[in-house]
Amino acid sequence: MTTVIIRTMTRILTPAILVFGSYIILHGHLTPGGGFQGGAVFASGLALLIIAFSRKRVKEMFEKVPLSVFESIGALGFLGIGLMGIVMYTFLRNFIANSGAPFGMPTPEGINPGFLNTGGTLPYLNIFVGLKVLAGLTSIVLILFLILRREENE
Amino acid sequence: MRKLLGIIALTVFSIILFLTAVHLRSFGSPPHAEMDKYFIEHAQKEASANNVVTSVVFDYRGFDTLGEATVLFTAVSGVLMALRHYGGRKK
Amino acid sequence: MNSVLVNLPFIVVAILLAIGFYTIGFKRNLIKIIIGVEILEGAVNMFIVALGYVKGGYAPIYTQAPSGAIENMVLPTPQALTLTSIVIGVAVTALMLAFAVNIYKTYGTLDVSKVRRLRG
Amino acid sequence: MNPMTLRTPSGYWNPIIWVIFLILFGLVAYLIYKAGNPKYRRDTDQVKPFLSGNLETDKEKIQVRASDIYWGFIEALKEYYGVLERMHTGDIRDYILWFVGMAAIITVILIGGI
Amino acid sequence: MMEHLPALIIAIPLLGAFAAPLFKRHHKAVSIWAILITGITLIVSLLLTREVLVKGILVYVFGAKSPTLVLPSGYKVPIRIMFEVDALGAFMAISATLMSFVGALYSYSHVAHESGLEKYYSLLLLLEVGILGMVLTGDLFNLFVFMEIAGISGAALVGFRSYRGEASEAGIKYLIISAVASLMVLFSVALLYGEYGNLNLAYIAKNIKFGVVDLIAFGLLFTSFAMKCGAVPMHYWVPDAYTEIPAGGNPPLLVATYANLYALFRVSFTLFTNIVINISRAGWIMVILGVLTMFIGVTMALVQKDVKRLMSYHAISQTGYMLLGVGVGLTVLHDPSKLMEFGRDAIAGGLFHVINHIIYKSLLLMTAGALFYVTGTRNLDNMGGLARKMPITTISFMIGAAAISGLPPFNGFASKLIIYETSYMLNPILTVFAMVTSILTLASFVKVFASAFLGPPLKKYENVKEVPKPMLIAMIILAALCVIFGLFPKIILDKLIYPAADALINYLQYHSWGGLA
Repeated sequence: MTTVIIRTMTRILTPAILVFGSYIILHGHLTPGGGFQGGAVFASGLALLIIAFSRKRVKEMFEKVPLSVFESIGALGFLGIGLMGIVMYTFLRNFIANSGAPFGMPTPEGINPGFLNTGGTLPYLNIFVGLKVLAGLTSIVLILFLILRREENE
Repeated sequence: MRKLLGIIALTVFSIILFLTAVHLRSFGSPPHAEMDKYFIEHAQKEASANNVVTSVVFDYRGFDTLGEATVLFTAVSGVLMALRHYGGRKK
Repeated sequence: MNSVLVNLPFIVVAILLAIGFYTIGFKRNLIKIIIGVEILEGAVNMFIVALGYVKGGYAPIYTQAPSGAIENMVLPTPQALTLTSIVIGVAVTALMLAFAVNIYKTYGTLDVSKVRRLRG
Repeated sequence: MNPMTLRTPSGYWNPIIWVIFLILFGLVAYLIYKAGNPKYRRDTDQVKPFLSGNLETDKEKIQVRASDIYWGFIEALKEYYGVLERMHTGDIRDYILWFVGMAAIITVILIGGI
Repeated sequence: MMEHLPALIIAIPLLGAFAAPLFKRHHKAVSIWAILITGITLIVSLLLTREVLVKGILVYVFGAKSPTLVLPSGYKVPIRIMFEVDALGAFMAISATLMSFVGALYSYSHVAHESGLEKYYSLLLLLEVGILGMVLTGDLFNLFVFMEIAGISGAALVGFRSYRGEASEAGIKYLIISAVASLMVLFSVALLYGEYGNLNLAYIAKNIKFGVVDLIAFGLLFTSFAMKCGAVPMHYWVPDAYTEIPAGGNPPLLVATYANLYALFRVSFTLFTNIVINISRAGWIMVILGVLTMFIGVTMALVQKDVKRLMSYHAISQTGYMLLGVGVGLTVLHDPSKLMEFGRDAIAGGLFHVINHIIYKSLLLMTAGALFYVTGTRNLDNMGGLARKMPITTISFMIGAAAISGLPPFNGFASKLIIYETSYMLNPILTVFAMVTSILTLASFVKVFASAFLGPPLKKYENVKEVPKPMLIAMIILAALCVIFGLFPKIILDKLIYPAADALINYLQYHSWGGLA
């Protein structure tokens, strides 16, 4: 069982961590970071949430969240974008770049402030990988936590 | 006995690693960088991404990244399977 | 001697690899052996990143980069490879720890000189 | 016939010839079987072993266990198997140390030390 | 669509693996899903093999404008990851997909009563993905990634029965072994990248110069792959892993072991083939490792009581035959007259033994799994008189035992014959060892047969029945393959094996991406 200080700080910090993680995921093609790093940050926020509260609270918090389904969706989305490339070019072709579709604007050559609406398939893959990584790491942390806390309770 | 043999093997192996480090090309001046030059020059045009590393990870070597995501998926499945008998949400 | 000084990062990598193999080979606790594998992974990742370094190079990112960056960027490929191998290392560690939990449950110990029902 | 014949430096293998020989030896075996004793009947007293009046012990007791087979062979090679036993400690650290040693040896040989 | 086959053969099992956890509790559904996916993959691999055998080396560049665009316009170096499928890779792909299909079919009944099956089948498919990537890729770092996939999924499968401590022990042993081996592979790949600034196998093989660093990288790669394919004295993980994995996972795990053997051959023959002196040295190392592996493996097998452990030691000793055959070819690789005299046949014999061994050893391990399924024990001392109860299992066991002992007309005979005669031409001592190993193999399988199937029927097994249909079908498929391969070895050799051996021998074709550049 954890102290009230930890729980209060968790309530304050967790939203900030989650927002920062999603920022890293979304700007992966412009700034350092990407799907894996952002997903890890996001998962660390959820891990903070997990370790701060009691086993019962965590169980009812994550009872509704189908983490394995999220993970499968992330992986299948990555694979699906790869397979879409087969239609015209090859597997995992960046077919959205410079095509005008969402995230499909061309990037100006050389040093530039960075525009979000570029990157072709990269932002999509970042989002899918981020979803997958946060679901996977969170489920690992969750099951280890549930085991250890059950030890303490018994 | 076992410890002695292990120490000997480890020593020889470490000497070999040291040899490798000494005989390797000097640090900070890669002799052949054609592939990386290509990435740095063409990333903005082909992948339309400012972050060259991300364009390498997801476009030029995207297949490795698929494999990497697969490894993570594998590990999560393995962990959940190995610990399934302790219940938690898996019951 | 000069090559030793120039290649100091590679020497460090070699020493780290030796330490990792020593940890795996001579420690009795299973967790310490897992830590040894982690040391090996860290050494190899350091090696790959060190291979990509160019003297006075900048990060290969164009977003608001300093003006001199374009003609002197560090190699991007080693960073991508390191990213991949770091995630793989995390995956391997998670699975090894899960097995360690199982072994502690059934054997009641983590001493690898006792965790050997399978032999001969 | 030819596409099926596997030629080796000192011989050849052909399934057709093998089948012919199989049939031939099957015939011979059948003839030997027919020449057997015709008065033999299953499940009668004549198949019971005669242990000079004692009755037969339970079959499970006299079954040859797996660990008893080749006892003599293993006894003869006791030193060799002692070495092998000492090699096969089911200890993960030894697995890695063997790998390190073999890596050292093979690399030295390849560089040309030996 | 045909030119996309190399991508599809990876994408289809990946799809199956990622979708498998979505079948939450429907165990039958996920089993049927896995069987379906593996069947489709088998068909795709057959198509791929036909393409390769007709058209020669098949190159697939991931993310390029067209699948065969190896070099971007005006550039000398390959940029993207590529698959380079030659006859050898296609041959390994066939064995991988076939064995995954058989394993999924067998698992349908064998693990039906266990929990967590959606994870089990997803890991089975991921193991298949790892093997296929390892044997098809033409990029060194990609080889490392797929090696990790195969290792992690294999270790997780080994630890499947997590309520048994031994399973977790074997799992963590296999996981640490494969983690260390693949880390050393990554280290060597990084050495090569530092020297030549590229990761493409063919490109590095063309430009390699052989300083000390390259030879050290060769040594590390050689040793890591030798450990992962279970060569003595780095074989200790093999019995643990093969014994504890559910028998349905045994065939893919076996092929995963030989995927590492394939990587060993690929590295020695294609990547480092230009070292004229040291390559024969490497060949001799391979031959000596092979002889050691054969002999120590079989002598250890002779004293085992656990039936699956005994068969695992036989898997080690049979790996020795492959190392011996291909090593004989490697020693004379740069000597054209000897190569034409016996080197090519030796390589063909070794590769033919790979697929033969995969088939009959999977069959034998499956029969051992069937014994475990009906008796609940793996200890041979507690078995006996099961031949009358399970006739089909008995017959398939007899076929497998005859095949592994090299009796005609089963498939072990043909490959062992070729290996004997070719190794005799290099050095007669090798042949003596090989024959003694074969005799001891027969002896120890006679022991298994006598103690498990023959003997008086035991009371505690009065009401055991034959195993369920899917397991029988899986075993019958493999037994039929044993007989077919054994009756018509020449046809298999000409259609499948000699092209693979030639793919190893004329490496220049591989270096030029099949004439694309």
